[in-house]
Amino acid sequence: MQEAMINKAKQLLADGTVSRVIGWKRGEFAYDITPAVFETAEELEKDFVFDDFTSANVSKYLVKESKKEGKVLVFLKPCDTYSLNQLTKEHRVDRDNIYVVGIPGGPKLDIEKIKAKGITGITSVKNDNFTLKIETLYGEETMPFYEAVLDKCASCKSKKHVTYDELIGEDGDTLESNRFDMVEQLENMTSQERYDFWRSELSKCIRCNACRNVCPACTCENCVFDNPASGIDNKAPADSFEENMFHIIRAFHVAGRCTDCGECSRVCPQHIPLHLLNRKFIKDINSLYGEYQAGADTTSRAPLTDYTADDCEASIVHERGVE
Amino acid sequence: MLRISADKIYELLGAASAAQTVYIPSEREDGEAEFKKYESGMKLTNRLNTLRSAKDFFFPQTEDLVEFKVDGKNIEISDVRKESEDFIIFGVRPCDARSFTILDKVYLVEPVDSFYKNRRDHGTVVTMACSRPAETCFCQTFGIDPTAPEGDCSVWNDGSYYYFKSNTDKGQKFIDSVTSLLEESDTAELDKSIEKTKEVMKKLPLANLSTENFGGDKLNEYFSSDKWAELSESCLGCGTCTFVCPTCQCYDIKDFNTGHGIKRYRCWDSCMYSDFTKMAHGNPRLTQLERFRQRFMHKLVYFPANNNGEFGCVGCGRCLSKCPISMNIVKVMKALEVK
Amino acid sequence: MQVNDNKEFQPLIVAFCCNWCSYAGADLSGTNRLNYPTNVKIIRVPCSCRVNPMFILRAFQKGADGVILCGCHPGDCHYTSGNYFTRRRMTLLFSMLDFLGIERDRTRVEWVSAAEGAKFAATMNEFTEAVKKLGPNRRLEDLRCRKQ
Amino acid sequence: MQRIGVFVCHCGTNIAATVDVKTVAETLGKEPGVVISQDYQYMCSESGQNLVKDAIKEHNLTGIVICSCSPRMHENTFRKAAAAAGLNPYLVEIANIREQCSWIHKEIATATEKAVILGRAAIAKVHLNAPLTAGESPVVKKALVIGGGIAGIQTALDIAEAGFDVDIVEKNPTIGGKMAQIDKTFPTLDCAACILTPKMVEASQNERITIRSFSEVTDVKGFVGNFTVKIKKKARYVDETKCTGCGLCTEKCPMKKVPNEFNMGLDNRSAVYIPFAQAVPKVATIDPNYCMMLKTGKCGVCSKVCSVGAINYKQQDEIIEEKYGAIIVATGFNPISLDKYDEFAYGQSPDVVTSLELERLMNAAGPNGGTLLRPSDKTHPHTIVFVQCVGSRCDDSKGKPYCSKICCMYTAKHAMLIREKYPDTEVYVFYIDVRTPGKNFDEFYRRAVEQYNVHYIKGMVGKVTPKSDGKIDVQASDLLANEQLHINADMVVLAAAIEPDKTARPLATMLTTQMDTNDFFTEAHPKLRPVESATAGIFLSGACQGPKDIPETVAQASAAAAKAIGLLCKNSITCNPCVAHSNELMCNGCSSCEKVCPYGAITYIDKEFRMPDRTTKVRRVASVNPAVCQGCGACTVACPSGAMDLNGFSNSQIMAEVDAICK
Repeated sequence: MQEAMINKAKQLLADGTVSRVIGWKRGEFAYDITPAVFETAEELEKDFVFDDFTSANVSKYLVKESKKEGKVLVFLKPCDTYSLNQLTKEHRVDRDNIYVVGIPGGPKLDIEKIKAKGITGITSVKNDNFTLKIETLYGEETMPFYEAVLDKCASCKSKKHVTYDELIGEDGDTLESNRFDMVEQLENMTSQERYDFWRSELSKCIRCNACRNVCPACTCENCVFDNPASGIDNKAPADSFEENMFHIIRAFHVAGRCTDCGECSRVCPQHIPLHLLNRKFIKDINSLYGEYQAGADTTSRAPLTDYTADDCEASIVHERGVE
Repeated sequence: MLRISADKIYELLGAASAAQTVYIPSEREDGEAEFKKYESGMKLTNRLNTLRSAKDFFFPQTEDLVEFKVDGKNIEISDVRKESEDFIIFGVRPCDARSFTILDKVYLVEPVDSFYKNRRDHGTVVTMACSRPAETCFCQTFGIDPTAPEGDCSVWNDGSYYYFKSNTDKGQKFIDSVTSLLEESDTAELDKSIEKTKEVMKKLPLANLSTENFGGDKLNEYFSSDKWAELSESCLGCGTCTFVCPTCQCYDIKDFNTGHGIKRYRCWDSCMYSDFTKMAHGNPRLTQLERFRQRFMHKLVYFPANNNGEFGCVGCGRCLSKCPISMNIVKVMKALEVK
Repeated sequence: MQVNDNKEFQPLIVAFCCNWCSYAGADLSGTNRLNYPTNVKIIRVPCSCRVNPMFILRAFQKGADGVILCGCHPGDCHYTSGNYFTRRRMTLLFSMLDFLGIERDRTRVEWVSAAEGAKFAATMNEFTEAVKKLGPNRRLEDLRCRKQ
Repeated sequence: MQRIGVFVCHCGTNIAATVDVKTVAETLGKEPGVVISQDYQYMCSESGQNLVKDAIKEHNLTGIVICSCSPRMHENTFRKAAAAAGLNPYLVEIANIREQCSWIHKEIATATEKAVILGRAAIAKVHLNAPLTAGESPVVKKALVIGGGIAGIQTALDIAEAGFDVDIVEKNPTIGGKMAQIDKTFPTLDCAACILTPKMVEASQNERITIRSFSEVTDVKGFVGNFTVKIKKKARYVDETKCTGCGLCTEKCPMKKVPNEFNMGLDNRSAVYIPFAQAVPKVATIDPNYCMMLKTGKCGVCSKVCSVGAINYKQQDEIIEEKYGAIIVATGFNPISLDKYDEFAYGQSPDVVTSLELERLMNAAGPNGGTLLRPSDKTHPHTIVFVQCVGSRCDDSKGKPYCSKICCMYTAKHAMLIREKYPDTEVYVFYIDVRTPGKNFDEFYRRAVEQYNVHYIKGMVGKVTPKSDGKIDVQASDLLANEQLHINADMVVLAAAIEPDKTARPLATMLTTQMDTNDFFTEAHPKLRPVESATAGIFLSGACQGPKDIPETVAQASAAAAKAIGLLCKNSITCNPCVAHSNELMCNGCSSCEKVCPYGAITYIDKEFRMPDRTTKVRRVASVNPAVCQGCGACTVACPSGAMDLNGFSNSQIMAEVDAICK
C-alpha cells in the first residue's frame, strides 16, 4: 500500500495535478509518525510511511494547506473523509484545491496500549498474522494485534470514503459499530456513579488542549477558551468546575459537527475517554432528532441549526434513564 | 552502603510517612504512573517514569498568589502564602532530579520566587536509579548518569535490595529516620546490576545523540535556520510537550472573580500557545513557526547561554511519547545538525 | 446559596426569561400578586435562544443551585423559530449534564406565555422546592466561589 | 471610570410597602462605580424624571439604573429622559423591583435583599452597556406585488392610490387570478367579472402601476426598504407594445386543440391565445408547446394575419432587475389535485367535476355559454350531488389538515344558483359541518336550505361509481338518519381543498420568510401582525397566508397595502440598535449563524485581512445587516467562536448579571 501511495503521489506531482502531498513521515522509532507535507519525489521516497501506526487524521491540516497556491494531494482514510466533508460544509477548506486519494482505513495500533503491558525499550513492532512481534532492548515480546488496536478503530463506524477524487483499493461500507456501548453503560449507571466516573476521568485533565487542537471540528480563528473577552478563557484546570466547563463546552461546540473521528481520545496524554462526551451527543441526536452523521455529506442541515415543530421537550432528559 | 530487602520497602515507606507526607510513583487504572501520597497498601510502579513530571511538587500547575477581598468600594489585599509542610518525594528518576537543578536556576536566583523556594526548602528528593531505560530515554545526552542519580538521597534497586546513599543533610535526615530498618552491606551485587544497565544504555537508540552542536553560541545560526518551517508545519500548537516537560517553567498570571473578591493565581503557560506572552499589540511570535522555534531555542540555545552551558532538557523522553503528532526535541536536534 | 435565620437551605435560582412571553408572564404574576420565593432571580433576554450554555454553567459556577429557562411556547416565538433552537440546545445540554452526573432536577426549560402569570408563579414554586430537595449544588460548583 | 446613578422608585406604596427603598438606595450607593443613589416617590412622574435628568447633568453620569416597575412599562420613558439629558438612551438599565419583587413577596427583609440583588445585577450590566445609535437605512419608494389576483390587484391599487409606484408580477399572461374564473360571488350573487374586471382595468390604467404579466420573480436580494429583485419576463412571442388584442391571430391559428386552462381544460383554445375577453393586458401569447411555427418552423399564420406586426417568434426570456422598498406576497391558492381520490371517481367520469370546474360550466363565458350541461353528453343534469371537505380537514397524508374555509359558502351558492335556474334539478350536499361564520353567510346558507330546498345531508360519501347508463351511483351515509343512501346522480361536484400555489415555497426561500407545514406563509404574529411576515418589509396579502374568501382577501390586501404604505412613506427606517454583530477577526465563516437566522439578516463576504506578519489573507466572514436583524440572538449561540454578539444583551453583559445575582 505504501508503495502504491508513493507512486500515486509521485505521479500526481510529476503531471502537475498537485504541488504538495500531505501524508505521514517516518520517525525515530517504530511508531512516532508525524503528519507532513512532501513536495518532491525524493522526500516521498525517503520518509513517506503508511503502516499500522499512521493513525493521525490529517484532514485538519487542509484548513491551512488548501488555501495556499497550488493543489494539495491528501491521503485520507475513510474516517478522515468525514472530517473533510464537514470542513467543506463549513467553508473551512477550499475543496477545489484539494485532491483526495482515498486509502484503506485501520485498524491502527495504539503504542500506549503496548507500553501499558509493561513492554519497554521498543525497537520494532511487526504484525505477524495478527500477533504483534515486538523487539525490545530486553528481548522479544508478543501480544495479540487486537489488544493493541486504537479505541477509535475498535469501534469503527465506516469503511466508506464519503468524498474522494480517486481511490486506492476498494471502497468499503458503513459498519454496524458498537460505538455507543460505553455511552449506554454510563447512561445505565446512577447519577452518583456517573459523577464519580467523570470526576476521576476529568480530574486527570492537564488542559494541554491537545484534544481541542487536534480536533478537525475545532478550527475557530480564536477559541473561546483562548479569548479573554469570552469570559470563560482559562489556561489551567484551576478548579474541578473548570475541568467540567472546558469539556462540556468543547463537546457542545462540536455537537452535530463532530464526525466521531476519535482523535481527541487518541491524543489525550491522560487517556481521558473524551470521545464519550461527543458520542453522547451523537447518540442523543440520533435518537431524538433522527439519524445524523456529521460529514456524511456537505449539504444537510446540522441538527443544532435545525428543528421541527414537534421536537421533544428538554424534559425528556428527566423522563428517561437512571437518576 | 545501607540497604533494605526489597520486600521490606513498604515498611520503610510506612515508617517515613509517619513523620511527613511521602509521595511515591504508583500506577493508576490506565497503567500510567503518577506520584501519589503514600498510604499503606500502595505499590510502587513498574513503569519507568511517571506521566507527569515531578516538577509539580515545587511548581504546581496552578497556585494562588494573592487575594483581593472586595466589599462594595473597599478592597482588602490578603497574602495567601502559607509555610509548606515537610514532604518526601520518593522514587524520582535521575532525569527529573536534574530538572530541579534547572528550575532552581530560574526560581532561586534573585529575585527568588518565594513560593517555589518555600516548597523546595521543605521537600526532600529521594531519587531512584534506572535499571530498565526505555527507547525514548536520552538523559545521557545531557550528562546525566541514570545509574548515579542526584537528589537529596539516592536509591538503587538491584531487584533484591534497595540501596541508600545520602547526598545532602535533608537526605541524611531521611536515612536517619528509617535507619533502624536498614542494614550495612557491600555493593557487589548492586555493581553488577549497574553494569548491566550501562550495557543497555549503550544500545539505546538515542545513545549517540549529542549536544556538541548546541549551546549559547549557536543563536544566529539556528534562529535563522530554514528547518523550522518544515519542523513546525504539523505542530498543533497544543501544550502537551510543555505540560509533561520537567523543565518547562513558564507561567501566566491571571485573576479570577470569585464573586466576593479576586483570586490572583499563576498557572503553567506554554510557548506553543497562540496567546503566550501576549501583549497589547498581540503575540510577538506571530505564527506557530516562531512559537515552536522558541521552545527549542530556549532549551538548546538560550538556556545554556544564560546558565553556563546547562541545557534546558534532561532527556526524560516524555514529549517523545506524548506529542500528538510525534514531533519532539530529538527530531529537532537531528534536523538542525544537518548542514 | 443563601442561609436564612432558621438555617433552612435556601437555594439560589437563576431564571432566564425571554422578553416577549415569559418575562411578561413573570410581570403578570406580579400584577396578580401571585407569590413565588425570593430565591428566584430573573434575567431578561430578548429570546430564549439568546441563552448560551455558557451562561447556565456560569450561574452554577458562581453559586446558583438551579437554573431555569423560560420562553414562548413552541410556535409562538416572537422571532418565529428561536425557541425551537433553544429546545434542541437545552435538551442536549441538560442531557450532557445528566451524563456527567449533575443532578437533572437542577435545570429546566419551561414555556410560559405572557398570559400565564399563574403558571409562572407555580413553576417557580415547584422548581424552587425541587432544588431545595436536592440541597446545595456541589457537583457543578467552583470551590473558589463558595462563600466562607 | 464609570459614574453610575441609581434611582430607586417607591411607586407610592407599591414598592415601598414591601421593599425598604432607603436601604436599597443606600446599599446600592456603595457599589463600585455608583456615584449617586437616590430614592423617590414616583420616578416616572415628571419631577421624578427631572431628578434623573438633573443627576445626569450634575454628576456627569455615564449610566443609570432605575429600580422600579417592569422595563416593559417604563424603559422607554427613562430612555427618553436620559436622552433629553444628553445621555445615550441605551445606557439605561431597569431593575424590576415591583412586578418581580415587591408585588410577589411579603417579607420586607427578604424582599429588600432581593431588590438589592436585582439592583446590583442592573448595575453590573450597565457597567458594560455601550452607547448605541439607531442606524438609518433609506427606503426605495416603490413596492412589488407578487401575484395579480384580486389580492394583488387590490394591494397595488391601494399603494398606487397613496402615491407610490408599484409593480405587479403575474406568472400568467393576464392578471385576474382565480376570481376571474368564478361565475357569481357569495353571499350577494353578483357576477365576479362585473366587480373584478373594472379593478383590472383600473390597475392597467393607473400610471403608478406597472403590470409585469407572464413574468416570475427569480431572485430577491437586500432587505427592508431596499430589495433588489430579478424578474424573468417570459417570452410570449408577441410584442406587447404592438399587440392591440384584436384577436385575429387566435381565430386564424390552425392549432385549435390546446386544453384551455382558463376553462379548467373543459374546452380548447388555439396555440396563440388571449385567456379571456377581459384579459389585462389584452395581449396575445403564443404557447410554445403547441405552436407549429415554434415547434417545426412551419406555419407562421399568425404573423401573416397580424396587421401591426406584433408576432416575434425569436423573442427570448428577459431578466429585469428592479429595486423595491417593500414586497407584498399575493401568490394565492389552487385546488388540490384529486388524483389520489379514486373513491370519488374523479378522472374516471367527466361528470365528476371540481367546484371550480363547475364555476366554468355555469359561466356565461364558459364552455357551454352559461348553460349547465353534463360534460359527457351535454345533457341537462337532473340530480347533482355535492361532496364537501374533499381533502380538507383530513388527518391522513392524502389531504390537508385544515379547513379550506370557502367551500361551504360556494357550495351553497352553487346549489342555490342551480335550483334557481333549473328548479327541476335535485341538489344534494353531503357535509361534515356547515361552516358559515361571516356577515350574511348563515342567512345565505339558510336560504339555500329553506327557500331553495337544497338537500343538505350530514354524512360522508363513501364511493362514487360511474354506471354504464351514464348515471353515477353515489353511495353515502346519512349520519342524522343513521342510514346508508344510494343516489342515482347525473353529476357529482367535489369541493376540493385549496392549497397555496406551488410557486410559494421557492419564493419563501428567496424572501427568507417563514412558511408553515402546509406552505402557507407565516404571519409575524397570528393576532397582532397578521399581514406582515416575520421578515421586515415583506407583507402578506390574500390566500397565500391561509384560506380566505373574497371579502377577507380584499380586506387583507388593503391591510397589507396600508402596512406597505406605512413603510414607503418614510424616507428612511430607524433600525433597532440592539442587533447582532460579528467580530470579523474571530469569525470562521462557517455559516452556522446564517442557518438559525429567521430573517436572512446574515450574509457572507470574502474579506481581506492584514495579518500580524504583514501578509494578507482573504477569509469568509459573516456580515449582519442591522436593518434586517431583529435582535433575537439565535446566532450568538450558534457561533462556536463567540464572534457573534448582540448589542444590548452581550455575552459579557448577561454574564455580569449572572455574576451579580450569584454573588
